[in-house]
Amino acid sequence: MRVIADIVKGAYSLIVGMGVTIRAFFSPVVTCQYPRETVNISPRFRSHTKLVGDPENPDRTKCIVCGMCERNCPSHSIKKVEGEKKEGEKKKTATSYILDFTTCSQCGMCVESCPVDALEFSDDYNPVGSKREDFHYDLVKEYEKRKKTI
Amino acid sequence: MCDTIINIVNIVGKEVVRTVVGLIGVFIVVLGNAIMLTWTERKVAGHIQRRIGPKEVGPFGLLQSFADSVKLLGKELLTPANVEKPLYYLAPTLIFVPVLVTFVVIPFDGFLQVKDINTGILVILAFSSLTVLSILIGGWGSDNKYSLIGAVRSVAQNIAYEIPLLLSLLPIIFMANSFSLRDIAEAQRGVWFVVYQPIAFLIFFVASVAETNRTPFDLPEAESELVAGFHTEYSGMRFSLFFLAEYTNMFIVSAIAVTFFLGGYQGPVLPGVVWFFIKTYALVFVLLWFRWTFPRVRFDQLLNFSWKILIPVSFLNLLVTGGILKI
Amino acid sequence: MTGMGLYNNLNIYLFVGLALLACGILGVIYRRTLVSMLISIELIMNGAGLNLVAFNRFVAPENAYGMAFTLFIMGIAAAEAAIALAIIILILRRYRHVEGAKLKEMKD
Amino acid sequence: MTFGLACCAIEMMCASMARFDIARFGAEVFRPSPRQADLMIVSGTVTKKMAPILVTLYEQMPSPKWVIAMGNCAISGGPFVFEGQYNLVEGVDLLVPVDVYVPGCPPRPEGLLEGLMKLEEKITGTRRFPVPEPKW
Amino acid sequence: MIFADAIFIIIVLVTLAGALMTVLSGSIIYALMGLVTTMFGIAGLYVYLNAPFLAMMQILIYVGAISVLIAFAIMLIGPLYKRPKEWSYPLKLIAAAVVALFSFFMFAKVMLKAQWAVLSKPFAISTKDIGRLLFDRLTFPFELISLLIVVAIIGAVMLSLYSRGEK
Amino acid sequence: MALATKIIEEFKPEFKSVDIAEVPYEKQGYHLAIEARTGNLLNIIDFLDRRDFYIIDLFCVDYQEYLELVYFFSTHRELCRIKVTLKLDPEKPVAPTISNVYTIARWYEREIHEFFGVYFEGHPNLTYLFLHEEIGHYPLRKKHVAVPDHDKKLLNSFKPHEEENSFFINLGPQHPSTHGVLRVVLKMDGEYLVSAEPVLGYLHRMHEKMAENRSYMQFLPNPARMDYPGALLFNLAYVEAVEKLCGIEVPERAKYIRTITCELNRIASHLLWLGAFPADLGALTPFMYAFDDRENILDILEDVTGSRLTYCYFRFGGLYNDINEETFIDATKRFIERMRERLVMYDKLITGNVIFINRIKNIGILEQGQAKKYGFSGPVIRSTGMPFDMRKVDPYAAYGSIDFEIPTGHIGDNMDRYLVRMKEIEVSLNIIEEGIKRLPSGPFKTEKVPKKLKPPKGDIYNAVESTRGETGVYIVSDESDTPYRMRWRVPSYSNLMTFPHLARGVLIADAIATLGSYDIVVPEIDR
Repeated sequence: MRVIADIVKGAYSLIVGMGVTIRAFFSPVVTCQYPRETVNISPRFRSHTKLVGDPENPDRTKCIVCGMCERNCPSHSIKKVEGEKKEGEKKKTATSYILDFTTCSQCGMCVESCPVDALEFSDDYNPVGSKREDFHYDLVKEYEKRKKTI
Repeated sequence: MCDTIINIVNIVGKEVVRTVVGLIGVFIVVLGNAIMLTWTERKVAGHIQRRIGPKEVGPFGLLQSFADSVKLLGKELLTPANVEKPLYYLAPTLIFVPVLVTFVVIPFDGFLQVKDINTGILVILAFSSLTVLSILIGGWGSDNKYSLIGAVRSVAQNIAYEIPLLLSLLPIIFMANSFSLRDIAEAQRGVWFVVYQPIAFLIFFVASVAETNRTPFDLPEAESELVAGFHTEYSGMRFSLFFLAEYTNMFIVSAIAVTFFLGGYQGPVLPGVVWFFIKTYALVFVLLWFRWTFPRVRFDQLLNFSWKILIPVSFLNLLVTGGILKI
Repeated sequence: MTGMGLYNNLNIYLFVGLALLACGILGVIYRRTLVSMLISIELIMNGAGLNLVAFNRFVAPENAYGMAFTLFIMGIAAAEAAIALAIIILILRRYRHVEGAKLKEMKD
Repeated sequence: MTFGLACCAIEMMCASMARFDIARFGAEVFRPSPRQADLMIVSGTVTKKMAPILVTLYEQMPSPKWVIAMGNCAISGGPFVFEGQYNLVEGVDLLVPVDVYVPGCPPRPEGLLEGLMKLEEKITGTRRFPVPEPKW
Repeated sequence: MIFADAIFIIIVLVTLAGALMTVLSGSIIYALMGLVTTMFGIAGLYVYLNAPFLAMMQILIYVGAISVLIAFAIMLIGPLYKRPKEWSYPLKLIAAAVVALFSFFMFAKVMLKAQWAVLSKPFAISTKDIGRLLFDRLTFPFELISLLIVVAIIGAVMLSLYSRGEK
Repeated sequence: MALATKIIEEFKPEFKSVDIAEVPYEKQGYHLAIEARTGNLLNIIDFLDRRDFYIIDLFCVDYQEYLELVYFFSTHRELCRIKVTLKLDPEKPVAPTISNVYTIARWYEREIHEFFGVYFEGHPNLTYLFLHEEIGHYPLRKKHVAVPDHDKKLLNSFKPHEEENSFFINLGPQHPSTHGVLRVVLKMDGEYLVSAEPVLGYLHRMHEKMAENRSYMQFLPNPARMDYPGALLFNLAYVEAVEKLCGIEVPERAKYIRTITCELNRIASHLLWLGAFPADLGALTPFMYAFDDRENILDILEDVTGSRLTYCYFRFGGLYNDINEETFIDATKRFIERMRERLVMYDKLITGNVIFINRIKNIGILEQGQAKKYGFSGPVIRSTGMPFDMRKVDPYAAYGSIDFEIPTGHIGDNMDRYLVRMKEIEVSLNIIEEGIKRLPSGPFKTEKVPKKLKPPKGDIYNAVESTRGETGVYIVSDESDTPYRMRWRVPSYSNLMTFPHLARGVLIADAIATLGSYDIVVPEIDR
């Protein structure tokens, strides 16, 4: 008798499980069809960094080439932060700022350590490329490109 | 044009022409069914898991499986170094024989049947055992431990489940008094046999799930244990033949279940062939539904279930049916 | 366009059956492992069955005794295979091999 | 074919899950056997101990075959590269030819999808899918 | 009917080839494949002998049951990674061949000598007739066979239980 | 600290010549320090074994003039961490093995052997566990020490030699069920396993070596990569250790936010496991459902931390940034509600399923007594009925002020491990609810953290309850801005090492179910 009861109980549990899946079958999908629509990405999302423009002088970024980020980066992704002092300005202006995104771990150490808040995370959440070198961003050039589009 | 055709028909004989045409039809049905079923499976899986499934290739992703099969055809035919070549090559071909043969006797309609053999069900049962054999030699020939274990499991499983499968069909044969599938379908003009034989139907269905190696009985290709089971070493075209056979087998067992228990092509209003396909695909859907709901049983549980529950119950069922019919 | 009607010739069936018998004998003597000996025995049995059916067809077509006996042969073959395989596996567990020639202990 | 190695493997799974549903492109069938695979997604750090296995698996795949390096570790060793490191392969492209790179640590599932599209673009020469609008 | 003849000849050849493969092949799994081929050939011959039921039973029992059983035994026997190779002394092969050929020719002689009363009556025995015969006239042997099979099953189970206990 | 004093009292008469010192627990994270010598080490170990101490960790520190083996012990009933040290000659480091007392030491000693070149006398199988064949030196030694030739033979030495009547299967490193790159060499007899031997190191990313090359700040992203499903918890272990080492105070609000986010992360991790475990058993759909739920948590956490998986959120003295009060709390509350409904659904779909029950019930039984020998922790130990949870034993963050129950199992089989985890999700939901209710306002970060951390000389052990068990970090500081030595005690390591014991003589399918029930994360083991 117990065997039969077990079988019936087992079969019932299977049917309950099937009920769950069939209900899911008829409930709406949760998929976000990526290239056609995108998920709401939090504004805090960390991608690679970008340089923020100086609100007073849109030609230059806020970066003063202090090298804090370069020193603080855990994996030495930030290279060649160079700048020059332009006429009539107190601080240095960055001329090159190379970020090797392929070693970055998106920890935010550079953003945190920047004394003038010149760094920000960009919104580039889906970068792809066919070369490694695609991701050695020169943030200064990126900024200039962005500036043109605005 | 017409004359030549009639001439040819007369020369070769009507039966031969019917068979040839039927075989071509079967081939088309097999391919179409497999393509359709892969698409259905993915779509059903998707919706059960609350996602969309194939969508981007063709309307509703309908061309997805087609694209996949074209891709499979284009793949390099790799032959691993250590395989036993004759067996390795033979297995995918062999698995296709029963698939084609069994289609010959399935009555899609009162008329649409390649050939009505009066030992029809025996043909199906006899040839379906070839599937095991080809899995066996495929697994043995691949020289891969996972394949071998998968093959051994498959054989044990098939031995165990062939018996309840047969035993659950016997009462129907008693009741219809024929081996011919068409006679059996015709015998259900009034009431479907599933009404008289619900237990036999359940047993048949469970056993056929096991015979087709579907979840929860998909031990021969248990992914988490055996990588891909017996077809681990197969690639490209050869793999696709295994794949095709699996989906066609699903269709076949559903078709047999429909013919034996669910009234075959009988049904109101719509033509028989439509009813047949509706019923069959409904059963296939249940198979898919199983797959995406249940975990896999363990090997010894699988065998125990067959030997300790299915076989005694089906024997009992057979006995009772015989008793009622004759006394 | 009539062919030779080879399939209506009793002797051909008998020859095939005989060939199976010979092959079976060859196999039983020549093969090394017990399983392949079993396979060879199956061949012999099939030869016999073929003969029976052939005689039934050509010599006594009015009843089905030959066929019935072939069915009996199949039943016996199945039983024999089951028992033989069980024994073979037993031998395997005991002696760790299944080679007929090496089973000296049985003779003693 | 999956080659989930580390953190990125989870994001790779995410890509195939309900939210992002890689199946829409017909790419949900993660085959466990290399013989039936077309694409190897190397997601995660490749160590020197793993390298020979990776190469073997790549060689077992029937051509035509492609490789996506997913995540910074697979591209260049990522944040784990330091002076005197003894156990990393600095970039999977040193072992097998890589077709598409998806950087990030880990990349979002969108990145992987974008990588697939990039791969398709590379194979067929055209992009069938719209480019999503930049977000903000 | 040249067509039917051709197929018949093919079937006979397949049967014989299968039989030879069974006994002469190097590996046991090939022997099994040979056996299966032979079974299919014989089933074909049964069809030519107007016994489709027997043909189906032949495939069902020999291919579906016995071969698979043997295959299973092979899997259990060969340590899984090792392929048991079937070799033997050539001398033994010669001896075996002599015995086999001798019996072949002896029986062939007998066979050719005998005059069979071949009747050219139409042969139309249906499945029903076989069933009738089995249950009306041959009930006793039939029951004996069933008993034999039951005994065999019990014996096999006992044997396996015995060996398991020993382990 | 009653136990510590008791131990001292019992210890002194038995070992007259051995130093036993009491240590300020708040500063260093352990209670007692014992300095052993090669001669009396085994006696001390025996002494601790008799008092039901389990081995937390065993590792080595290279102090240049000597090598120091560090054994950490504690009990499951009461927190009493004891550090036993043993100094070795760096030229010829030989130590007695303790693997016949504590089984888990067998693997720890192998690890030490390959990273430091220490030999253990009497070790049954002193072969390499992690490293690959090309390594020519002992990586964690401060000076370059070449590997002698006779040692090189032991590199990757687990290549099974073929034997009659048994055959080997490599489970992994690329196998669908190993969740990563674990390799287990299985010796099979048909469908049954004769033995199983894990081979590690396919994802060895040198975290411990890296720590010696980076400053305390720069190491922050690393713990998240160690255990990616439960990144925040590892992050917390590290951050708290450094805070204790430097004496940095953390504001209350930060503590609560840490607790809440950690619990969210714990649920996410358990959900990942909940998906993967039925997938090991062949059911693929729960995988999708679990990820669907997980995706919700990821959204919440992404909103706070900025990444989806490898969070690097906690900072010394607080957090990276404050939470957005409204959206975060709203979303979390919604999630809790939804999750409770979903748990009912999981019960129907998985827990009640007869196939599932039959697959995992009474399989892979771990007895309570073995906890001492293996030192496993987390849900694995709780499933045996032992309510051992670092959150209760050694409260950190805000766990001390939140009341919660510890779910336990009965017999320690796979089913119990499954149920314990499911229960834990519920408990975590309660903790989050409670935490949100009490969330104080105030600063999220102390201002007094120096830009360059230079902790005082000393060492510290700090443990948290990660999703898989007791996660400890041990730091030796030498007053510079980089740690002198950092050691991670990871739970999966000791959990996994019970697998060879459980896998003996079971079906391969059961072994895989058992492996799945541990919730192994390989990068954590390999580090």
